[in-house]
Amino acid sequence: GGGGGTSGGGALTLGFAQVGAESGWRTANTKSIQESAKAAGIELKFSDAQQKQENQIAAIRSYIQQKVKVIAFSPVVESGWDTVLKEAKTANIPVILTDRAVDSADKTLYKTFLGSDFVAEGKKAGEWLAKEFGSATGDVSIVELQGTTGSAPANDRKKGFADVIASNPKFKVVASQTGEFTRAKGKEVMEAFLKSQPKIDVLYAHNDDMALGAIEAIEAAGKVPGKDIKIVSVDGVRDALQALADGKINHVVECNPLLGPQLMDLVKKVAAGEQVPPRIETTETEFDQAAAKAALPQRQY
Amino acid sequence: MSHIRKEFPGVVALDDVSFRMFPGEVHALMGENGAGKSTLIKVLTGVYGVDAGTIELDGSPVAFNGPGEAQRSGVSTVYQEVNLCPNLSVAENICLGKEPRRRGRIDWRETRRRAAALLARLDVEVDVSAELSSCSIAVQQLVAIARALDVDARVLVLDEPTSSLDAGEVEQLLNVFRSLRDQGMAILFVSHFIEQVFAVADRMTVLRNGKLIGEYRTEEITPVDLVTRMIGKELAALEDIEDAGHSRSDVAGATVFLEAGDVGRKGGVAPFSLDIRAGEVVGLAGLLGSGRTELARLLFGADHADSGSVRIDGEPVSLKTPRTGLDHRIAFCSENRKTEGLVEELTVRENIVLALQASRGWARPVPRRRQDEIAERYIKALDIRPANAEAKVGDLSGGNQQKVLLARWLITEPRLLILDEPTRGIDIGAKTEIQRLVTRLSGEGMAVVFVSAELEEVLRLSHRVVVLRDRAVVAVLDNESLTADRVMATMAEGVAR
Amino acid sequence: MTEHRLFWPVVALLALLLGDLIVHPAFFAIEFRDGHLYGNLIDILKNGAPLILIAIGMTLVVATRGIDLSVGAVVAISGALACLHISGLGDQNSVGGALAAVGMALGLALVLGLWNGWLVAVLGIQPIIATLILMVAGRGIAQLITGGQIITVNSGPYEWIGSGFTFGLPSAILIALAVFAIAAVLVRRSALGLLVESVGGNPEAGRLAGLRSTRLIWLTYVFCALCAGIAGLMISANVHSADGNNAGQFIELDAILAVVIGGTQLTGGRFSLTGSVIGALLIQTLTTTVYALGIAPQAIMLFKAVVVLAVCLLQSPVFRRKLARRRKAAPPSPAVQPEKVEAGV
Amino acid sequence: MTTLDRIKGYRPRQRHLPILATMVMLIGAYLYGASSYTAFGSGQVVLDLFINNAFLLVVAVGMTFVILTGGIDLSVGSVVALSTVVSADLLQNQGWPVLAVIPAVLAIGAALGFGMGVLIQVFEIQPFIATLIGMFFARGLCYTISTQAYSIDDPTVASLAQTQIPLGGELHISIGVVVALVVVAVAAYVLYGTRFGRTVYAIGGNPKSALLMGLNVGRTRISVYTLSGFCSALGGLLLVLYKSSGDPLNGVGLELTAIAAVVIGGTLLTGGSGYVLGTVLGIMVLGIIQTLITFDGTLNSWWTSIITGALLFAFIVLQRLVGRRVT
Ligand SMILES: Nc1ncnc2c1ncn2[C@@H]1O[C@H](COP(=O)(O)OP(=O)(O)OP(=O)(O)O)[C@@H](O)[C@H]1O
Ligand SMILES: Nc1ncnc2c1ncn2[C@@H]1O[C@H](COP(=O)(O)OP(=O)(O)OP(=O)(O)O)[C@@H](O)[C@H]1O
Ligand SMILES: [Mg+2]
Ligand SMILES: [Mg+2]
Repeated sequence: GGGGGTSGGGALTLGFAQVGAESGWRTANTKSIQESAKAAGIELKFSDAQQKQENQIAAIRSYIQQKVKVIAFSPVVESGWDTVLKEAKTANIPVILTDRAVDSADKTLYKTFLGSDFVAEGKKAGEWLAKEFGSATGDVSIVELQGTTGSAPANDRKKGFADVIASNPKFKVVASQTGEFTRAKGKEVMEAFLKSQPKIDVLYAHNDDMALGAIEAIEAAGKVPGKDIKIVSVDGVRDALQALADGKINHVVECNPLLGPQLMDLVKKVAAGEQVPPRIETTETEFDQAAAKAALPQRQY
Repeated sequence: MSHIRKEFPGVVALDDVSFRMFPGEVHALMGENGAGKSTLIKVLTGVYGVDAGTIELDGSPVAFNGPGEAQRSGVSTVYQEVNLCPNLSVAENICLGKEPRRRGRIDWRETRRRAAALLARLDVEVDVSAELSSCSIAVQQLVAIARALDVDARVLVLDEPTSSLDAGEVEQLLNVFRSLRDQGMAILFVSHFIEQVFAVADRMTVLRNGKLIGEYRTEEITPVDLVTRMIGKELAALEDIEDAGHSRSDVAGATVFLEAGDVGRKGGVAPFSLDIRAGEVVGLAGLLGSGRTELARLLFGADHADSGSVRIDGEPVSLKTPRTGLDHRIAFCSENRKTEGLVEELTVRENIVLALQASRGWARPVPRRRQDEIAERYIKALDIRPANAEAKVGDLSGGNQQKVLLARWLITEPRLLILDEPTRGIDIGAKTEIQRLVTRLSGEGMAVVFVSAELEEVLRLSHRVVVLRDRAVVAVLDNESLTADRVMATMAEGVAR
Repeated sequence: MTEHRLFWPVVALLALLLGDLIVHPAFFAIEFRDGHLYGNLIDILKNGAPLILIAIGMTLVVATRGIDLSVGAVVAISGALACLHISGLGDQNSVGGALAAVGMALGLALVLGLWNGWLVAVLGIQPIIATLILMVAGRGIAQLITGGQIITVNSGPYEWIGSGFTFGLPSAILIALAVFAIAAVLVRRSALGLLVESVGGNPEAGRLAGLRSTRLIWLTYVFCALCAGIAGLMISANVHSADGNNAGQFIELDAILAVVIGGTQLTGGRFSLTGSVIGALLIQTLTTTVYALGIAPQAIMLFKAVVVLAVCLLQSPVFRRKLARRRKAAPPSPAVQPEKVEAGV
Repeated sequence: MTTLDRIKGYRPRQRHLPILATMVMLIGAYLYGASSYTAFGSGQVVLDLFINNAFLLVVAVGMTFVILTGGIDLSVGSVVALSTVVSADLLQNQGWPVLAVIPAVLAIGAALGFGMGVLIQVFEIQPFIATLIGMFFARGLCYTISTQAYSIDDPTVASLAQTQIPLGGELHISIGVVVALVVVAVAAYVLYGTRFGRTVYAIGGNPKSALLMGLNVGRTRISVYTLSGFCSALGGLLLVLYKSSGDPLNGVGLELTAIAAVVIGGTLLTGGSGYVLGTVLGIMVLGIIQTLITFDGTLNSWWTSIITGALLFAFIVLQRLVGRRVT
């Protein structure tokens, strides 16, 4: 053994197992973590699991082998972490969850969770809708572009939204289909919706990319996005804020990827053995047109 | 079997054919290429279902579900073409499906022993743990026969088992037949060699164009009668080619086309030197595995020689790939039509023009009309049946496939034509035609290298005979009153006499 | 006529469309809107164009007994490079800039095809892993080009490739048809088709017949990559952006499926470009049908399984024979079919 | 004769070359890792390769049988997912005991495999499509059972999952590894020493000939797909042990990983040639590439993909060169 690029010295090493690089949002998330680790003088061991839980587990095991000081990861899914987390606990390595929680019954397996609440995001979208169409008479026909079938953000954002609009029977989801979180699929599905649905008032997209794809479909159908069909989506990437500023999207619920600085703070505290709160939610806002215009110049991703 | 009918799309392969076999008899099934012999065998063993008719075994009707079931009922079959698994060892191919087992597990040592014993019965000595694909086609054919001998069969069926075998092996095989017959086995075999049939068969059935012509006891019929019945007309004299006795002096004045100097390949043939003149027919003679095929392949560039040099028209050339051979207008017709020759999925026409097309390059396609013309011409010349240029080659009978392969190389109008067992599985009518063709082409100045398991055929056609033994050239004999006996002796002893 | 090998795929395609018509009468509605045709059928053509292109390229690769898993990655790379170039232009709407972007992207696709072909034809690596290398690395390359972000462009000339209309028809399908026509002419009017089929049908026989199989196989991979490159341009132009991670995900599976439905065997040999185009249209129709009929996302897979199964059974002569027999001899169950020699060779 | 001479004189059989070459490459990669990264040299890294890939190994063993016959099975990833989802559903929602769930899941996997085998053998549908249908079908079933992943908190599962079998020192393996190794051993035995196994090779060599040789091609082919379905289900159960959860998104793309492992292990995709041991090595190759990258820990996402591809390339090309050199 011996040689470069490893722990051992005085530096604080953090093993971070990322989900993958499936979207611009995720890339921004990764970048934020890498940059703030450098800024905080923390040595970062980074791995990309390419959306596979097995790979993440393998990476965490290898961090245990390498005896890093702290392990952090964004779980691909919520369940199925007990075994490996127990191994980490046995090896006395504290674990921090980011972005997504795990559903372990044993809460001592990780120190804290830092991230957003997808259900709450869905709720925010629903609440905006309820407000926007509060005075509308007659039915409001909604089409929904879901994320990848079976994925946590898709499930939760659907659920949060549905919970809110269920309270008012005039809101009707007339069509709901997966757009797999991509622009191309979002456009393709929206094209089909526009032909099969006689009346669409609102589009709810589980992420910005699908909404951006759908806008093109709406324009190609000769309608005006943001007017003929109101659009609400989640994430807040720059292209979406631009569209919001241009009036093509009506509302964006933010899901903040820039967890880096907060995470590094936590890592230092946890490594020093300090107490940290069990759940920390990232600061997230919502954007309307004015907010989008204001935020655009600084938007990195 | 009675009143069997079998149709393929567009072809009636068997039409109201009845056929019977008796225990303790060797029965020969005779007919031209495409007469329906192989189909009859496949129907008998349940590879194909029948469209009409019945099959009885020991008086009770049977309908085998496939070769496996036939085997279990005591009908053991060697189909035409080698139907073995090239990726498995010789021993496994012989014992596959009936391997000796000990405590539920295959006993490999016993498997090898048994395979070696069966091969020994045919007088074959090969390394039974070698992969089958490393064996020549003749050895593969023997392996297939050995496999069929393995079961306690009551009926043994062999479709052209002797097509690539030399005289010695054939004799050995016929002996085996005789002894099995004397043990009460019923043997059915197909062969295009009239002498073999008369040497061993007790009874023969003749098919023509899918119809039954008749069943005869060997005593009742003469070879000429038999052939007449097979082809449906009097056989034109075979003799006129034999008369055309060749001699080296006929081509003495011709220019040398190809000169091989110390060409050899490790594990193939030992370095040899040979010059071939335009218009000359060079026969290769040797026993099974003596290296004839290897030598022929080196001359074409199918394998890359690792020593020596080749000159064509006096210019040194490097024959690295078949392509370079083709570029120098050399043609090589492989002995193994199934794996090295034909593209079964393609049509007769496409297979025929393939080499010509390859030599012209992709950008200059042979015009469709010309393709049709060529196909028509050779279908007629070689009597390919069915006479349909758009038939899938895989659906043709074995002999007709061989003719297609031959046609492919003839149309390239090569300067040197290498024929490795070109008459394998071809009926006598077509064989005569091919021999005539070779004589004519060489008369027109084409050099020919001719390999055949049939020594007579080699002697009949060649100006010179190259004798190989143990993968080395041992003698080059001028065909001046050369006799089969003399060549045989050279093959066996390794020195020219 | 039922003997023709494209008969059953076409029947399947028509049956699917008929099903759409019955369940959803407006499915066939086509209008003239903003100077171009508009309707579900037009969407099928437009959105199916990239798949058609890739299926055409894949057909030739499959005919040589190969397979190309890297087409999805090539799609991503070509789109990424083109968008990167355009996004750096001062005037994104310049035709020259768009042409340069297209040229660069296709040039890179060509190089990638050369790479695949080199691994397969020269080094003799089994096609599935040879192309797996680029499949894995290619996604990374695409993301390297885009920096992991989605690059959005606003270039009229570039968008024409993916979402533009010419003579009222989507330009994407016109491009795909042009490529199809060129490929078909090239393959059937020259001897290429015959040579490819020979190399795929029996490689050793092809070699001994003097075919330059190395070059030929190499060529098919280059052509396939080029097709994938053009498809990548279409996909990215359609949404005015390049997504290094998601563009062309799993498209290799769809393309192979299209090829196989079109009657080309994965074991190589005989191929049919028209069959592949029909196969691709069938798959795209299926996708559009799913959206138009409002099938729940969690049921899509089951729906696809059932439809593809039905298509394949329809194409299977054994199944048709059994069905016919059952219908003829109603009550007694059909006897066991003797095993056929042709089975699965 | 000195030992060196004897080693020099050793000429491995042609068909063992890919395996030997792969083994050489693996050892090389391990030595490189051990000299570059601390803790890489500890034996546990190797054992972790097995622990992390036990389920994949079982799946790949089934795939090996299929590929040896010249077929392909694209459904494995979905069948794995289905097995985890069904297990989770039966354990959590239906309250079945573990001992009843295991046979039920295995039976479902085998039945799916059998169905695909029938499509391929009886209806002569190409394996690629037949198993693609199976892939869609099994994944579709997953979603109809649940679109969400859920945890299994059955105490038996938990204790099985967390059992570590000590091997002395700091080293340990999991129950899954034991199961996988048993499967490998049984598969190797079946392929080498039984008629069924030899028929598998024969079909891969030439299916037409195999039929004419009187082998039971039909039954063997159907059995092979059934076996692959069974192995996938077993792999799914091991995944349940590994993660204590069921997830409809499990095993997306797993079929490609399994096929790649089999082919890297020297098995010909056209069938008829290859060994289970090769498959084990193939999995090790993929595993060690991933481990090297994780230990390095400085690559961002796209460089991870690129370097994975590059390492795969290096392995495959060197494997060929080493293989040629030895002859
Ligand atoms: N699978 C098939 N499909 C279509 N036609 C076939 C098929 N098999 C055989 N035939 C046709 O049936 C006829 C009889 O063929 P068969 O193989 O029985 O001839 P044969 O007597 O064995 O000839 P040979 O001496 O050349 O081997 C031929 O015309 C052949 O083309
Ligand atoms: N010792 C050996 N090493 C390698 N290959 C061998 C050996 N013995 C035999 N063979 C194989 O057996 C075959 C015999 O050679 P070849 O085919 O040239 O002989 P032949 O004279 O044409 O005989 P045949 O009548 O069998 O065709 C070759 O294909 C060769 O690969
Ligand atoms: Mg025959
Ligand atoms: Mg020979």
